[in-house]
Amino acid sequence: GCTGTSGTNGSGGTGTGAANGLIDYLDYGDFGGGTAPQANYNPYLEATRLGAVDYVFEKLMVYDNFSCTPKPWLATEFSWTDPKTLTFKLRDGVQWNDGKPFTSKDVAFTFDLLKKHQPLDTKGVWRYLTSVEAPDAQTVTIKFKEPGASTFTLVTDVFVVPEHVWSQQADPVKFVNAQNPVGTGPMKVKNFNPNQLTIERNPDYWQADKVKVQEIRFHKADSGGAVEQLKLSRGEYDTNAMFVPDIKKAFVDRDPEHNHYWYPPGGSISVYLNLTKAPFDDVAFRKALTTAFDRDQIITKAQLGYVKAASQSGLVVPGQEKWLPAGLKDQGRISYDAAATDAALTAAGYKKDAQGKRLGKDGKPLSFTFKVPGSYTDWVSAAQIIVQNLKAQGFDVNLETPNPPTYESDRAIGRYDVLFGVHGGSCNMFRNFSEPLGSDQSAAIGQKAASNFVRWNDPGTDKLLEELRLATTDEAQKTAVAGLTKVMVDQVPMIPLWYGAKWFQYQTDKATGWPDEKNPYAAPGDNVLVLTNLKPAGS
Amino acid sequence: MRYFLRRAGFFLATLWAAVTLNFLIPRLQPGDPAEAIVSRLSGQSQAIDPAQVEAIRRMLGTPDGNLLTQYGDYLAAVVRGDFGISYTYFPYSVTHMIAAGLPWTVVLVGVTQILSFVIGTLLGAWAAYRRNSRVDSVITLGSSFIGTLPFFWLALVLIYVFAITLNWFPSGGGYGGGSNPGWNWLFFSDAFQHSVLPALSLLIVGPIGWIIGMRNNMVQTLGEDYARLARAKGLSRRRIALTYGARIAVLPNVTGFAIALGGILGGTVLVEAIFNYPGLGRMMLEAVANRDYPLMQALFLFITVGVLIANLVADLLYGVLDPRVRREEAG
Amino acid sequence: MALLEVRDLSVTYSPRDSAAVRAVDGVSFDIDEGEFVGLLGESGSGKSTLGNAVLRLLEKPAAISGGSVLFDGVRVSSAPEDEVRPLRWAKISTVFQSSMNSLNPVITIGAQFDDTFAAHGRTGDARKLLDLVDLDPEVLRRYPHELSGGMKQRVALALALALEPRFVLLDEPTTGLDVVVQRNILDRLRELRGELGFAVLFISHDLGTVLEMADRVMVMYAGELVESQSAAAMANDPLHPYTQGLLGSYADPRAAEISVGYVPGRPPDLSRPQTGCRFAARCPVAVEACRTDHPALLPAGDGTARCLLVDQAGGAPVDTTRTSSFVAVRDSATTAEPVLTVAGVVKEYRSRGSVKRAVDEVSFDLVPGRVTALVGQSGSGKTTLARLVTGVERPTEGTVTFHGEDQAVDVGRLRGRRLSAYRRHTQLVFQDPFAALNPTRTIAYALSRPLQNHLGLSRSEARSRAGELLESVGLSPATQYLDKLPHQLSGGQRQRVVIARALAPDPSVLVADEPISMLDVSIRAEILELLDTLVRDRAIAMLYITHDLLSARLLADQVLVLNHGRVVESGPTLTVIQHAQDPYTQLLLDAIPLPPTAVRRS
Amino acid sequence: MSASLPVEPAGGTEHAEVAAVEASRATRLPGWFVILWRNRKCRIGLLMLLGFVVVAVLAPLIAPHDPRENSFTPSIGPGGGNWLGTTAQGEDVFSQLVYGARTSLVVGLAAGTLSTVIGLAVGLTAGYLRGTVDEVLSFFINLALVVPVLPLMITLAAYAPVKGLWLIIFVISVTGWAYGARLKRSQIITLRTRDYITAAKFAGDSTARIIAREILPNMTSLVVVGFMGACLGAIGGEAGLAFLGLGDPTTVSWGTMLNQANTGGAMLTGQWAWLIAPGLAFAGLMTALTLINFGVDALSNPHLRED
Ligand SMILES: Nc1ncnc2c1ncn2[C@@H]1O[C@H](COP(=O)(O)OP(=O)(O)OP(=O)(O)O)[C@@H](O)[C@H]1O
Ligand SMILES: Nc1ncnc2c1ncn2[C@@H]1O[C@H](COP(=O)(O)OP(=O)(O)OP(=O)(O)O)[C@@H](O)[C@H]1O
Ligand SMILES: [Mg+2]
Ligand SMILES: [Mg+2]
Ligand code: NI
Repeated sequence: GCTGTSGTNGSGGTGTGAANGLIDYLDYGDFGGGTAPQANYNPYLEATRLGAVDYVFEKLMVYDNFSCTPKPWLATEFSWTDPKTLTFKLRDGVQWNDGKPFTSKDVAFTFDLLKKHQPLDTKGVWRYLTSVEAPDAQTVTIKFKEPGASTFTLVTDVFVVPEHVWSQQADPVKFVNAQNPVGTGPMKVKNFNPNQLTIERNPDYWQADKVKVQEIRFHKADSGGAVEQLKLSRGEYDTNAMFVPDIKKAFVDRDPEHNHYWYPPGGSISVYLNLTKAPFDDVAFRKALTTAFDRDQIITKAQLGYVKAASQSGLVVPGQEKWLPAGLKDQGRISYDAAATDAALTAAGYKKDAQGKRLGKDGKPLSFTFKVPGSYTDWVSAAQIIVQNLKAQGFDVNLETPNPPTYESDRAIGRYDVLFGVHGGSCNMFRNFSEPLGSDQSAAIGQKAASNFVRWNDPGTDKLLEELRLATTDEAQKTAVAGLTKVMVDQVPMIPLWYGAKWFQYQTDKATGWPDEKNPYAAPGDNVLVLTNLKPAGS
Repeated sequence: MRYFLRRAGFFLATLWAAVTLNFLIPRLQPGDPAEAIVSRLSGQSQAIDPAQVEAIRRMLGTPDGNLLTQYGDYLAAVVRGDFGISYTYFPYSVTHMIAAGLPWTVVLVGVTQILSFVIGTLLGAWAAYRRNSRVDSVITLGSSFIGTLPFFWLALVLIYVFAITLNWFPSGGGYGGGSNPGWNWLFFSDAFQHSVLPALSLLIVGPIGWIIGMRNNMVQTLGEDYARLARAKGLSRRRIALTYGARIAVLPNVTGFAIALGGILGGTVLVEAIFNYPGLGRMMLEAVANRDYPLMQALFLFITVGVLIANLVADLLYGVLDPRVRREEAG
Repeated sequence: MALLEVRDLSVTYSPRDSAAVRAVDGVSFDIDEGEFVGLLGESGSGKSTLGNAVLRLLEKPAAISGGSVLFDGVRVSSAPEDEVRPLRWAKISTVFQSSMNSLNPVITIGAQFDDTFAAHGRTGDARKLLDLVDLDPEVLRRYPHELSGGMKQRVALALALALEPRFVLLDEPTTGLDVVVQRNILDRLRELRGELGFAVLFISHDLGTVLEMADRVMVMYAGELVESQSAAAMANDPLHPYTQGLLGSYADPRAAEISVGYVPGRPPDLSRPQTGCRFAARCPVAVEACRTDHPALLPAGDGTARCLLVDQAGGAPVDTTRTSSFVAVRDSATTAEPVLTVAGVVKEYRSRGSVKRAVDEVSFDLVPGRVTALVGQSGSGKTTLARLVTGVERPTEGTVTFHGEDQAVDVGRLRGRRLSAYRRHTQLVFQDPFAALNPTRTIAYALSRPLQNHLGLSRSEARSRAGELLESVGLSPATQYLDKLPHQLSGGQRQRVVIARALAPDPSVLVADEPISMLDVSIRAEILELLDTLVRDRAIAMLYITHDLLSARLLADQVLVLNHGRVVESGPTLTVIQHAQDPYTQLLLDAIPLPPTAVRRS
Repeated sequence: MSASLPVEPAGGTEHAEVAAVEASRATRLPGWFVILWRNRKCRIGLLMLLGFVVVAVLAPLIAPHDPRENSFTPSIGPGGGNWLGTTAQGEDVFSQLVYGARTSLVVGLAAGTLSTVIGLAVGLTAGYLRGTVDEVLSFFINLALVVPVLPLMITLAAYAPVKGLWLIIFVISVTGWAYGARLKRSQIITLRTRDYITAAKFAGDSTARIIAREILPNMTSLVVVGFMGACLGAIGGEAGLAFLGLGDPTTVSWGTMLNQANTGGAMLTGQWAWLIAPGLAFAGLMTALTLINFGVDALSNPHLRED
């Protein structure tokens, strides 16, 4: 039910939808583009494009980011001719929404566009490719520099644009595509103003029968604001993705039958120890700390119970459980046990003195700082719990709250003792492990590391990563990932605490078929997958 | 003439200082706008994709040359009125963005400031006229309490009461999504409705400064010899209060008002942020948060120039209103 | 029935944070149609307060605490404001003490005339009014700040006459103006009264003016009327000892031998209850009864007086006021060597492109033990010269040479430390004793600074020396003054402190820039006598700056008359005064009020 | 009367001052205090301020819990063990309110002092030395006056490497000194031409001594007025910054409370006490200072004194 001020929106509704068994319209949350959004449907300008792009443009394959399985989309099938050559067969009868046919030339043009205009290549696909060709209208052949299985997700993650439009653009980097953007997707842009973006069903869509929504209205929001939460609780959104404190009271309880939320896990938020410093360079010390943190308290207090404890394996469980090596206890989840930590630390040579101060191996009291970005209030709360936990172990810990850029810069150049880091969570296993652990992602202290902020420098790990990168079979990939999870568990380069949540709230009074814990067919952000699964309520 | 040259000199020097400050601020900061953009996109709980950072860094372009040549280029661009492209709204230009936000701020703050000034001056004059009466106590004590309420808090309370509980007014935004901006009545009435609460929160605390200032000035002028002489001349109390009290007491307030108008943007950041109002104040906050240096620089410059011009106008206005200054300037 | 009848009027100031002051106490008098009455009294005696009470302009914290004011049959003191308003300006108008500030700064002169007419539904011709006071009608279009002080004063006068009132209250309408301008305005006023025939209450502390202008003179002291007589009678036979004291402080500078007197002491504190005669403490002829019995205002001589002695004797008491006399003619030939030589000094100020010559080729010497007076109209360059001599400013041309113990010093080139060292020898006595002392510092502090800095005394030495200095300027016992703050002293006492401070480093040159112009007449002579003694005793060379020829005549050996920066006349004092050549000197002489003794003699 | 008596402000205030100084001699209270105390509004303000100071100083005794203790049921309304309810993190709102008074007072005092000191130093130097020094300093004063304060504050606070209360104090001070400096400069320009200053030069005093002993004591009321204004501005500034999320999140202040109430859904869950209480407390403190300011204004403007 749309109440309050948005009641004035009625003008947009087309009464015809219901007659066709369609949902008239759905109200969605924010559509990006900043607080004063400007029309921008260039799919590659990720920082500033508007949310409609996900519905207007499509990719060769679409990933279900929950279970990390690819689904045929613009391409119906793919095959590896050899480990360095990938061939896609394109779907028949797909049309651009201006009526022109979609062909492999568009795909080849798209990849060439990214090659010519590096700023548009936001996934960095051309790091791995040598060429993209269209031998015939239905086939696309992609050649890799090296065996390309590990970069498959990147290649499929590119929006395909029409050659007949984009080849006319003098500077595609500055092309905002504001007037009737041409794509193959299920929806077309209907109306835009900085407060509301309306997209409507594309009747000529190749799987138009699966699209039951006539219109989607995105509403501009200052996301996270109290007012937005209120609107959500009043039912002004059919779906939204934002942080709501006390979601149960504020949202679910207002209409338990229709109001739901599902917060599937994303990347791991871990304690990063600066491995170049003592005692963090001591694996026994790190292992001892894995039981030191009260993850449950962090989750209930700092994270309001919205998240799950993270596995020490570095994988996101249960979504990625198929990658877990067999026999890992409790899927790698570690519970809080201060006594065990105390014992392990003492055993490792870190004794407590008479005052209860934890001493280093050199006999001096151990003291260090914990940095957390001051404006991430939930992280600050979590950090406060962690600091308490560490103090309970006799460490002298000092909490610092720099601003996010300073925090990031300190983390990148290694100017810290202990802090939080985020890693993993994507469907690209190579990225998940190489970014936090690869020695090529590291740098000397004082230099900016790309993503290996803990400065894990281990030939064994690098070897496993190389295997994973070049693996051509699922089996080989799994073996490599299993090796890497072992590194995580045995050598503890970092200590994962919880999974960042993907916020997702929805209402079932107009539409059903949203993904949820019981039917996790997609992650909340997999927009087209969700759209093609929606059905009018009561049908 | 000398006076004029001095003013002009000060104007240019300040402008230059502001421009230079603008140039320096981004270069003194740690962190990289591209990273800021990506971490904002992915959220604090997602890992950052280095490839994406790289692409965005390419998109924004990195200034080249040493600091001095960069400075030269920057100055030249500013002189041309070219403030570059906003990072937050790439590829839209900063000028485009400011043009989009300007009318909102000017109308909202302009109207409320003018109303505040008029109301405040009238109440202050009334309090001084009825000095030490109950009216005076009510006005001064009342305003000194209301005036100290933090207006961002007032704004929240207004939202809570009028938007959330009573649902009389929209809780934020410049207009509803259903009306497209344009010269049509639907849009204007919609925009008006949306501006009621922000305007109210500015209007509740706005007049206080003027009330106190006006009252104190007028108490003073009414104690001057010319006011006494006016009494001796048998002028009515009202007439004395107007031409001998208020007329002179309002002068410092008028200058203050011109300057307040110049600072129009500075003051609205909070209100615009709370009401999600599509003006320049909110844009400023966003630019700072996103490290959108081009936008931030331009807004900063814009505000400073606004204040400077306001100062100039205030000076000129003072000359027009107060004959005592006129002669000194003429020389 | 008199036009104005004041009966037993009392006015009390009751400020929130100090004791109540009964500024006007039981005052009664009448003014008849067309009569010109003067009101004399020293500063703080309640003249303005009385004037405001008559006009009913008292404002908080002042209020009429007793008695009544009847004007033309209307009880002004208690009638509702609406009944008083029609009287205002149409019948009673006024010119304030500070007419500099009594014009609305933001409307034109014309508009101020207009709103006066409008308030009473009358029409009038402002041009004619301006013509009355010799102003160009063009003035109507100007704003107050575009007029000089004298012009503003004339506008105020014209404004007061706008509705042809029957009574005009003038509260020191010419204070702060140059003597020449002052003269001008008063002459005009006298003529106007002849033409228009309004009654006047003329408040002033300038005895000469009052005696000359008024038909009848009243004298106020400490909130009370102490004497009221016709002007002529008062000039010849002042009844009250206080009036006598005032009269004694005037003399004709042209006389071969002159003497002036003064009334020492300060008026009583009106916030305390008074017993006996209020003047008793300062009265040279007081008897025991004066301290206990409060005298009433009783008929005496030509009018009334409030003095037990007058009452008892039935006439004026003997003139026993202390006097001091000066030998008017001294040798013009100087024997001593000059200590300071000013040779061909020029000072130019540049502003907005034009050059103003404030001092133009002035030369003179200062000799130990001698006083050189510098006389001239406002703006003639007196202060500028003082600043040149003391090294505050540098001359544009010419030199100021100080002949120190061992070598001659070019004052114009001194800077920093050496300038400070020079000031050990050259000190300045300031014009305004109220501004020259820091309100936040004790007298001991003010005096010990030069002692510590210039003579290198220790703190305690400086303090005892400061005590001696105070004694030497007649403030004894010194311990009573050392720890006081300036506001606890009277104007005369402050000026003594300022002089003591100037004497502290034992200077050989003393520059005094109009040191008595801010003081009441009754203490001027006292300060002059002090300066005279000090200069002669300590062999100081003094440059005495004044626009008052009488004081120059009393104090100085030499006179320089300055006009537009140039010396127009110079020589031994009496010679210059008696044989004034320059028209400006003559103007200055004419501007001196006719001395009462002269009136008496004629 | 001893030389240690409190100094008197300049010029016009002289006469009522005398009386107050005299009255103070009897009561052994400083003269300015007597003047302030006699003003009814100011007296109320002083008492209110005293209340806040007591609360701030005795915070550990008054507050029932540690302000950061988060062991309570989150997001509950007033009642029971938590008089004003709890935050979304399960902290006691009342305890935070009590400790918040500390922050506000510390910020007000520290930033007020700092910006007064900066303003005084710059204003004094510019006003006394004149010439080139004055031109340069005046330029900076005027520059600082036209630079938009709030945006500058936001920028500085947002980009400072480490957040903390002292940073906020610093930011508020460096953005807020100019107005006071300008006033002080113009007052010193009128003071420095006073005869008694010339007299001090004739007495051979050094420039530094003249400024410290002759001029400064005559500027007390301006300095006090400026200080009060700066305190007000600083407390408001801290609250505003904290509200925008630019404050130090580990400090408990009314601004951070409002910020957290806003983001923590106080309106959503109807926890009005969490939202209203910090605002009212803030307004109370500001009112106290404003009321005192009425009295301080009267110190320097005798026309306002008869109220
Ligand atoms: N606002 C006031 N509060 C308290 N006492 C006051 C006030 N104004 C004046 N007085 C006192 O009233 C007395 C008379 O003052 P008034 O101004 O009438 O004197 P005056 O004779 O006009 O002096 P002057 O020649 O200096 O003008 C003085 O002793 C003064 O101290
Ligand atoms: N600093 C200055 N700049 C420009 N002109 C000045 C300056 N000081 C003095 N003058 C001008 O020099 C002339 C002489 O001034 P000065 O103060 O010496 O006169 P004065 O004889 O002391 O007058 P008064 O009797 O009013 O004190 C005046 O016309 C004045 O305007
Ligand atoms: Mg007077
Ligand atoms: Mg002079
Ligand atoms: Ni005093």
